Amino acid sequence: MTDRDRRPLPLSVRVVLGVLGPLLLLGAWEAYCRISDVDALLLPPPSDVATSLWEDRSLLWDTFLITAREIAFGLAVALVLGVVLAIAMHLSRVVRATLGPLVIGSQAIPLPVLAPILVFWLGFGIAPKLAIVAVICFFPVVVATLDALDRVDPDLTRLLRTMGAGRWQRLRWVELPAALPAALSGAKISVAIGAIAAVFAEYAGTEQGAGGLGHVIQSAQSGLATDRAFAAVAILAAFTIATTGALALAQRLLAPWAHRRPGDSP
Amino acid sequence: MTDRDRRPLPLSVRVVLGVLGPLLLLGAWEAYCRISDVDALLLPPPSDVATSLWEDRSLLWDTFLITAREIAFGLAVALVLGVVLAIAMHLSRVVRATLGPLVIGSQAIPLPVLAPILVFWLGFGIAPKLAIVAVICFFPVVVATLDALDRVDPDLTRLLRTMGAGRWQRLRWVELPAALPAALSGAKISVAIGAIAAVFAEYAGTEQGAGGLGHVIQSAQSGLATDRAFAAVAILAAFTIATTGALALAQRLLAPWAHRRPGDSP
Amino acid sequence: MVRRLGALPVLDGIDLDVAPHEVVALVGPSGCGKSTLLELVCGLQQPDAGTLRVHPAALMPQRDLLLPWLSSRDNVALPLRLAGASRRAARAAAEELLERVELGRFARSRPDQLSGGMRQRVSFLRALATERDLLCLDEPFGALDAITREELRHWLVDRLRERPRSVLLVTHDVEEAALLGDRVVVLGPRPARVVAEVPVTAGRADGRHREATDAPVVDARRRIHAALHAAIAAGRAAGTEATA
Amino acid sequence: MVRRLGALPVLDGIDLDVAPHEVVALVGPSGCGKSTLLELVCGLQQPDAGTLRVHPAALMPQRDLLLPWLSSRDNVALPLRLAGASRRAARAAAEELLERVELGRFARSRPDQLSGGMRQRVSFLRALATERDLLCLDEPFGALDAITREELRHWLVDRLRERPRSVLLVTHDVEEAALLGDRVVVLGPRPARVVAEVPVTAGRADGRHREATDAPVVDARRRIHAALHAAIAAGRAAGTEATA
Amino acid sequence: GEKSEDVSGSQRPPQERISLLLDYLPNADHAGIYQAQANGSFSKAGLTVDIRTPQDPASVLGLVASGKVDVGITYEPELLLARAQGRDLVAFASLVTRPLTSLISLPKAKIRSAKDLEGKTVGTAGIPYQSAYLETILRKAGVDPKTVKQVNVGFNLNGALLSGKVDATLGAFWNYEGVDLQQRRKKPVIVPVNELGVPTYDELVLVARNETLINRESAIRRLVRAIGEGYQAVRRNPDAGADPLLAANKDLDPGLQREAVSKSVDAFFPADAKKPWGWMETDDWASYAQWMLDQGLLKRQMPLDNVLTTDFLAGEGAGEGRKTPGGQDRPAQKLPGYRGE
Ligand SMILES: Nc1ncnc2c1ncn2[C@@H]1O[C@H](COP(=O)(O)OP(=O)(O)OP(=O)(O)O)[C@@H](O)[C@H]1O
Ligand SMILES: Nc1ncnc2c1ncn2[C@@H]1O[C@H](COP(=O)(O)OP(=O)(O)OP(=O)(O)O)[C@@H](O)[C@H]1O
Ligand SMILES: [Mg+2]
Ligand SMILES: [Mg+2]
Repeated sequence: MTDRDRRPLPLSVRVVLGVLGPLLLLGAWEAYCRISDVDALLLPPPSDVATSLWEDRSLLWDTFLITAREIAFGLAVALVLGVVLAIAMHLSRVVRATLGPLVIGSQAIPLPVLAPILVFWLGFGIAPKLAIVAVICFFPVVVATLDALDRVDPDLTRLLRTMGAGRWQRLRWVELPAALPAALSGAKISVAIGAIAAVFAEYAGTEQGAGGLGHVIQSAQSGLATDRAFAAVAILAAFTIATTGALALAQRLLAPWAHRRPGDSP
Repeated sequence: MTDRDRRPLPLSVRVVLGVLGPLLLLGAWEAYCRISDVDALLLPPPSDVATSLWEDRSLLWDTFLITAREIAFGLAVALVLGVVLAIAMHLSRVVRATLGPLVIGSQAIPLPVLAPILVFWLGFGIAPKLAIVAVICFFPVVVATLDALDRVDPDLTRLLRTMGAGRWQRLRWVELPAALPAALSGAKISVAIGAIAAVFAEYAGTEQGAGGLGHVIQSAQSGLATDRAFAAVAILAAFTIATTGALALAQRLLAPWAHRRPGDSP
Repeated sequence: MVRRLGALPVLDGIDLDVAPHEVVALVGPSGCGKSTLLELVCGLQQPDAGTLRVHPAALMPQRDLLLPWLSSRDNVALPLRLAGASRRAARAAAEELLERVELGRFARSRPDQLSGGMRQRVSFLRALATERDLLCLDEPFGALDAITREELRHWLVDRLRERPRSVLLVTHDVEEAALLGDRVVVLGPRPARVVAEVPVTAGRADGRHREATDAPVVDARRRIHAALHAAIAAGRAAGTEATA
Repeated sequence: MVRRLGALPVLDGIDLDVAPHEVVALVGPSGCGKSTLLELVCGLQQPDAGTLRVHPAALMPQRDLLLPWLSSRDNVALPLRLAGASRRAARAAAEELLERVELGRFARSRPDQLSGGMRQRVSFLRALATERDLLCLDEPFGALDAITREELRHWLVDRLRERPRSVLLVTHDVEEAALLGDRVVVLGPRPARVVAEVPVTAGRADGRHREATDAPVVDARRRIHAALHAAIAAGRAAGTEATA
Repeated sequence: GEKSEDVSGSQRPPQERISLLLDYLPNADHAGIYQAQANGSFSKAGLTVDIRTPQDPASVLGLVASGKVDVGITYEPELLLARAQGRDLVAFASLVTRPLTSLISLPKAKIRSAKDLEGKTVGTAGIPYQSAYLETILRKAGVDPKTVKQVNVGFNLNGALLSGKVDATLGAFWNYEGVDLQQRRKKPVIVPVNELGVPTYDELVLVARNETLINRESAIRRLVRAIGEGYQAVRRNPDAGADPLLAANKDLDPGLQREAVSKSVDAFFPADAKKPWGWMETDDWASYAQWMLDQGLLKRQMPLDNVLTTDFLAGEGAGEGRKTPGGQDRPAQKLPGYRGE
């Protein structure tokens, strides 16, 4: 195995493989559904799901737009809050010691307990959904950013201090750029769970006609239309793959120094 | 602000602050419940929760043990699978291109869709719960580990190759130790969402008498005993804080080179 | 003033005065604590005991400590920007400096795209660009070839003539110490103590640069070398932990 | 053989033969491509064009590239363990080597607890411990004081007597090149080309070490210096991108 | 009722907003509500009704009690539990007047009567009072509850049944999961719990805070009347009854909902045809409450005269039971098995 093996494959090959993987899975799944005695209510064959994708396309598309908006705004809130909180905890040991346990503990609150009170505070509109997506997604950002900030070479910050840099300047010139790659890696985790967060968020109660894909999944399931639930999941999965890919790209563009290709350097 | 500010506070101070934060929150919460018109069904005052904690202590303790076991085993599975998968994707570009989209897409599958089929395959015992906890928790480990492996200084691996190190040796001596701190950071994220994963897993079906805290939360909610649901959440939160703390400690012990204290070095 | 790293006393009771505009060269066995001393002086480390008036000083550390995410231009411009210069002005000044050390072509290269000697020059420029009355240089020319090294030495002396400052220079090159220092301080093995002070009397009048063959330089070299040799030998004989 | 880094041709048509057991010293202006050449020889980089028979070689890279998670002992022991030695045997051998460079006390220290010169010595030992017929050293003693440097030079020569190997040595210290090399190759500015070859005729008979004052060494030094000077001047005059 | 209230008159009363929180996702049970919205009953009554969907049924009472919504749909047992905890919530109309919760099994499990449950596995939704149903049913049939394995399958009753992981489920509705199984030709055996020894109760009721009933008496009265008209319209034409529901909720399966509506029409009205839509039988409530007390689901006795009122119902029969929701001027009702608080 040579260095060449660590260079990414050509995009075309990657796309082919990336399509092949799911296709293989779909094939196996279809075969399994036909051979085994699993009921379509539990696990519809991919062909049924495809049919539903096509037949319900307008419903799925409309609701997808609603969900995508919830994910996007919720994630934006999560990223901003997460980075700000991580910085605050990094800058002040008192903030860190005080808020640390609360932040971790907050992750253990199951949605069904949280949702009713969020609805009480924020109503049935998009606000509680954003809050839920943000609550679920901000934690990976906080942990990854804070850990990365803690791992920054202290000599770099101290050198900047000898240059007369204040706290904010050190943050701007050293700590944030140094922590960026790992923070983006946390963001990648957040983006991937954003979809699931939005689904749960929509379980939290909706106004009439304002439900997104989560609502479709819930009502398809209780309406015992599992194929449509799976179709909605397929859309979410595709969306997640696309956004994560975009973020991986952003990672390379924003932090090129952290992704030296083999052979790039002396 | 001096270097001293970056050294951790003394443990005692941290414990005091760590207790103070939640206490302040509890105080505010209690006051809010008394002043506002929020119903205790939505948000019980902490005093009610404390009462329930005490009165239902034996039920809560027994069910906690069940849930803790699910979390522990599920996490163990997630960590092993996550690290192995990350390594496989790191070693082989083909594996990476093929499985990458599937792994990301898998994160978009909401539990309510997944749970029935897992129950169909695995029954109502502990197996489907482990599977659900593992599915939810393994992703942060994969992403964090893989990203960290990708960021390893390629010169180090190449130097080892000039020493005649094979692929596995390079992995063992360079890539795994280099990726360890970030992988543990991913594990920290996983641990924190492990509790919530276990709760959802129990919603998917439990045998009578074998239900853990998730089951308690569910039946407390439908039995309008919100205070008991919150008591269960409080236990989960405490458990999460403890395990995350343990993992943070492990991080410092296992990867001391990544946590140089300020002033340690020339 | 005491500084311990781990269980090891690294510095113990060093007394060092740098007169205004004086160039003091520090020489000592590897691992004796020269870098530690410099970092203490600049406030990069803190003493465990004793007092030390930290001087605002410009530091060029031994590991270059360039910021990996900044181009060489921006690395050099950094102290200027921290001092309040606009991005444009700081960059322009940095580019001018880079031209002077023949790195103009590499203004936009990131540190990982530079050779060892190039990185050292960038780090040197960054320290020069930091406007302080004391300049601390930790082996500034260690990774440079003989010709480049001489040129930079001359350039540094010229710059110090233009804008006099005190300099604390750590070097393992005895000749370099004699060529640059007004006074050479020789440190013994860890814990570092001053074992000899060698004044260099060669003048610097009318823009002339000292030559390695100047009698006072040759003389100073010999004396520094002897002091260093004696210190290391004494250290070993005394059975204190040796440091080569 | 051609190697480009970015848009910059770094090496172009270098032809270099190292005879068995010969010590070839490489000298050249900073940034000319010496490290790149060494890494190509060892297979750390790959040529863009042309062929190059990669020799199994032991490399001491310019940045020390010590593994931060291993103690100095384990860093030195690493090549032995990769070659199949048990952990105990490898560690014992490593500790013995560390004693020789007076780092015995620091066997358990991690690289970030060592001074610059100490790290360099550990990296040097690691290369020595790699059993290969070709030893590639990239500025091995650049961060050491004069005394330690001389001792290590002698020690290296002794080791090569015990177990002869070919050596490719990059150094910016012309004296060192003359003291260690059987032949000194002078490279011109980037893209590096051989501009002069200076054989050093001083013998090494009966365990004696060359002295800086030996006539052939003094002579070689002068010639290397002249060649380097000429190469740099020519490079500038030709208006090729200068590299100091 | 206050007969002066004229809702059918030609002059349009001012539009008044009222929020209505469903018990769960919109489904056949709500056909009349959507009917009322579609055919203008609400606007004729001077109401703008905001229909909301909750996260899960358990959060409805909390949101109503907090005043976040004006009116909610909940289950009789849940209301009784909430009352026992001192919440001043009152049922003022019944939406589904009999139990929908059923014991459902597939033919291959060969469960013809409750006796056959011995040694079998039963899936429940994890709701405490439904577990108590199972216990009551088994005791009535003379089966030792210990011989029956109970599994909590959460939201997934039919899935568990079809996967063969359970032999029967208790907690699914006959007019929904039951209908679905029939449509899938699984020939399910469906028995509502009240036919197995559980006292009958109203599966779905409309509730509001006592305060709301007093302060917005007129609006509530108009709301009840309008919803009643909606269900009347459903009864008149069951085949079209689901149309407004389906129009408002594109994600529903039309076949299933239509069938469910036509199966449920009778359950939307009281058994006694002389009673108006929404009628609740106080005696039935009392015996159900007594059963809950016996099962230990209710911790203490409480008077029932504040739990429900039929005072808001339209037509003849309205005004029986309590007079006014908050007043002290009505005779206290003595209910079987109950002493005062
Ligand atoms: N973090 C640390 N923990 C323990 N010991 C340390 C640490 N950092 C430095 N030391 C020790 O301090 C001593 C002095 O280090 P310093 O870097 O000051 O030496 P130096 O004189 O600059 O050497 P060199 O010429 O090799 O650069 C060394 O012996 C080193 O081992
Ligand atoms: N990753 C890279 N991208 C672009 N250019 C690079 C990269 N790595 C090295 N270079 C260029 O290659 C040239 C040769 O570098 P090399 O490290 O081989 O020089 P060197 O002769 O070892 O110099 P020194 O004596 O300063 O160590 C330099 O001009 C450097 O700028
Ligand atoms: Mg040093
Ligand atoms: Mg080099």
